[in-house]
Amino acid sequence: MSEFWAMGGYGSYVWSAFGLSALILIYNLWLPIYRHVKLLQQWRNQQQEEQAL
Amino acid sequence: MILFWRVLKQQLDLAYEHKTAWLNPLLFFALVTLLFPLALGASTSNLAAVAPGLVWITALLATLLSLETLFRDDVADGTLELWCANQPSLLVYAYAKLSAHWLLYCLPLVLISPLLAYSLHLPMVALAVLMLSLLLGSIALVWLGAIGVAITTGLKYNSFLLALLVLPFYVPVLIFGASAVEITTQGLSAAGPLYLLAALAVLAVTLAPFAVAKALKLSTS
Amino acid sequence: MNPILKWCYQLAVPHILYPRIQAWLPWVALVTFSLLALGLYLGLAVAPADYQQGEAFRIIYVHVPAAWLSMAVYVAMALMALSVLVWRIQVAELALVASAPIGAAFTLIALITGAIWGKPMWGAWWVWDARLTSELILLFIYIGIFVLYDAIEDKRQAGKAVSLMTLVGLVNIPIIHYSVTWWNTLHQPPSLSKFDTPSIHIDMLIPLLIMLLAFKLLYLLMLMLRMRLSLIERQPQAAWVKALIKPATTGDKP
Amino acid sequence: MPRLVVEGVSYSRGSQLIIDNLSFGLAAGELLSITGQNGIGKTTLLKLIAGLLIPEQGAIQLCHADNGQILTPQSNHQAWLGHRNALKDTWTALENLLLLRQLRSANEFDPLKALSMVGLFKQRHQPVQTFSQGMKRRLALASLLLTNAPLWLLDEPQNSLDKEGIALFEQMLARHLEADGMALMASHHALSLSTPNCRYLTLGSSS
Repeated sequence: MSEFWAMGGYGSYVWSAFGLSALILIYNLWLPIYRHVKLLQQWRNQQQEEQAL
Repeated sequence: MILFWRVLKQQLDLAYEHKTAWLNPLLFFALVTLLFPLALGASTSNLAAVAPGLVWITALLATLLSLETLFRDDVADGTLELWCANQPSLLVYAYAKLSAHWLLYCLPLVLISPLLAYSLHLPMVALAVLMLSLLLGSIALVWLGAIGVAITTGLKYNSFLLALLVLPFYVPVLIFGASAVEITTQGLSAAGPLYLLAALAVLAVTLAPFAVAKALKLSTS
Repeated sequence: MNPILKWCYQLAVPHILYPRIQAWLPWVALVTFSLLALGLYLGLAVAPADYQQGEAFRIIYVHVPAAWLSMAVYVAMALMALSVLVWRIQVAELALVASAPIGAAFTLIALITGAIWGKPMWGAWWVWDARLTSELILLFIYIGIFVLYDAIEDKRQAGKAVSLMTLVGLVNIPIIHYSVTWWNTLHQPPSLSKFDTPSIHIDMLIPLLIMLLAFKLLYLLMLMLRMRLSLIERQPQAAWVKALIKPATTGDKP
Repeated sequence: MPRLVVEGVSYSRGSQLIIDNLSFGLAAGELLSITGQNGIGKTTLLKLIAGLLIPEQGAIQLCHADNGQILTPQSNHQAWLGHRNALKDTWTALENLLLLRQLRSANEFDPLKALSMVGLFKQRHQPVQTFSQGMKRRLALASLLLTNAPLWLLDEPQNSLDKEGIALFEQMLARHLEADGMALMASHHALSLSTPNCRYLTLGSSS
C-alpha cells in the first residue's frame, strides 16, 4: 500500500491536486445545503415569534 | 440614414462645447508613456524590445477610460429614454454614438502614437504598422467596450466593473495588435495579424450595436 | 401535448420544480458519488502508469474533466441565457446565476491541477501555456458575470443583463481561444512540449470517461442544490413557500 | 382611426408585483388620466405601453379601430414625454426641437410656429441651459406639436408649468383629442377643462 501513497515519487503532486479539487467541490456542495437549512430555520423561528405574539 | 448623420453631427457639436474633453485620452496616453522609461530605465535596447507592447497596452487603457462617459450625459438629461422608446432609431443612435466617440477620442490617439512610440525607441520601420494596427484595433476596442458601458450605465462604481467585464474581450485585439508591430520590428511582414485585426474590427462594428441597443433598453427600464 | 414535453414545461414552474428537486436530489447524489468513487479507484489504483510521466499523469483524471466542464457549463449558461432573453423563462434566470459560481469552481480546479501537473513536467508552477492561459481568461469572464449580477439591485434586470453578457461572452470565447493559441505558437520556445494528453491507452481511457460523466453529474447536483435555495430565496412571500414552513412537525430533509 | 388595446398586463419589479392583470381600451379622441399615490406604478404603466418595459404577461396593441390591423412599429405611432425633458442644455431651443422632431413621425408643422404657440419664440436661439424649468417643460411640450403620432404618452406633463403654461397644455391636449388623437397621462393636477371623453384609472385600487 505504501507505494500507492508514494505514487512513484510524485505523491505530493497527485494528492495535493486531488485534495484541493476535493476541497473546492465539497465547499460548493456544502454551501447551498447549509444556507437552505439556515433559511428554513430562520423563517420557522420568525413564524413562531409571530404565533407567540 | 439621414438620422445617422444628424446624430453624428449632434455628437460632434456637443463635444465641441466642452473642447478639452477630447484631450484627456491623449494626455493619459502621453503621461503613461512617460512613466515607462522612468521605470524601465532609458537604455535603447530595453525599451525597444518591449515598446510595441507598451504602446498598445497604454492605447487600450486610454480607450477603456474614455469609454466611461459614452452614455452618461444622455442618461442624465433623459434623451436616452426617448431613443429607447423609438426602437428602430435606437440602433442608429448606437452606431452614430460609437462612430462619433471613435472619431473624437481614438483617432487622435492613432495620430499621436508614432510620436510616443518613437520616444520609446520603437524602430522607425514599425511606425506605419503601429498606426494601422491601432486604427483597426481601436475600432474593435470601442465597439466591444460599448457593450460593457451600456450594461453598466447607471450602476454605482462601474469603472471597475466595466474593466472587469470588457478586458477579457480585449485580449484578442491586444494579441494581434501588439504582435503585428513586434513582427515588423523583426523584419517580417505583419500581414497575418493585421488581417485578423481587421476581421475583429468588422465583426465588432456589425454585431456589437445590437447588443448595445439591447443593453441600453435594459438599463433604462 | 405528450407527457414528456408536459413534464419539461412543468420544470419552469417554481412551485412544481422545488418538490421535484427535493425528490430527485438523493438519487442524483447516489449515482454521482458512486461513479466518482469508481472513477477514482480505477484511475488511481488500477490504470497503468504512463511510461513518460510516471504516476504524475493521474492528475489528468481531475484536470481534464474540470477543464471540459468549465467549457460545458458556459455553453449550458448560454442556452439558459437564450431562454431568458428570447422565451422569458424566469427559472432559467435562476439556473444561469446558479451555474456561474459552479463554472468558476471547475475553471479554478482546472487551473490549480494544471499548474500542479506542470511543476514535475517543466519545473515551474505557472507556465504561459495556451490552454492554461485561456482557462485563466475564462475564469475572469465567470467572475465578471457574478460581480455584474451583484452590482445591479433589481434582480430581474440583473438576470437579463447577465444573460446578455453571457451571450456576448459566448461569441468571444472561441476568438479568445484561437488568438491565445495563435499567440502561443508565436512565442513558444521549442523546448516546451505540447500540453496535450499523451496518446492514451484503453485502460487509462475508461477511468477518464467515468470521471467525465461523474463531473457532469456533479454539476447537475450542485445546480439542483443552488436552484433549490434560490427558488425560495427569491419569493419569500409566495404561498407555496409559506406552506413549506408551516408543517414544522415532519423532519425536513437538509 | 387608431385604438389602443391593453389586455391582462402584469409587471413586477424584483419580487414586488406592481401591475396586476390590468386590461383597458382607449378609442380615438379619448383621454385616460392615470392617478394614484407616488410609486404606485403610474410611470411603470406608461413605460409598459411605450415599449420601454416588457410585461411578464398580457399584450399591448395599437391597431386600427375598423379592421383591427396592428400598427407596426408601434414606436412610429406614439409620442413619449418622460419625466425629464430630453433636452441638450448646450444647444439652443430651435436645435433641440429639430432633433426631437427626428425622433417621432414628423408632420409638416413649422417648428418656429410651434415655439411661438408655447410662448418661446423670442428665446428660440438661446441655449436651453439659460431656460427656467417651466420654459424647458414648454419646449418639451412644443415637440409634441411637431408629430402626427396618434397616441400621446405623457408622464407628469404639467409639472413645473405656471398657470399660463398649464392652460397652454390643456389647449394643445384638447386640439389633439379633437383630431382623433389619444392620450394617456399620469399626473396629479386635476384637469380644469371638462373634456367630455376623459376617463380616470386609479392604480392601487382593484381597478
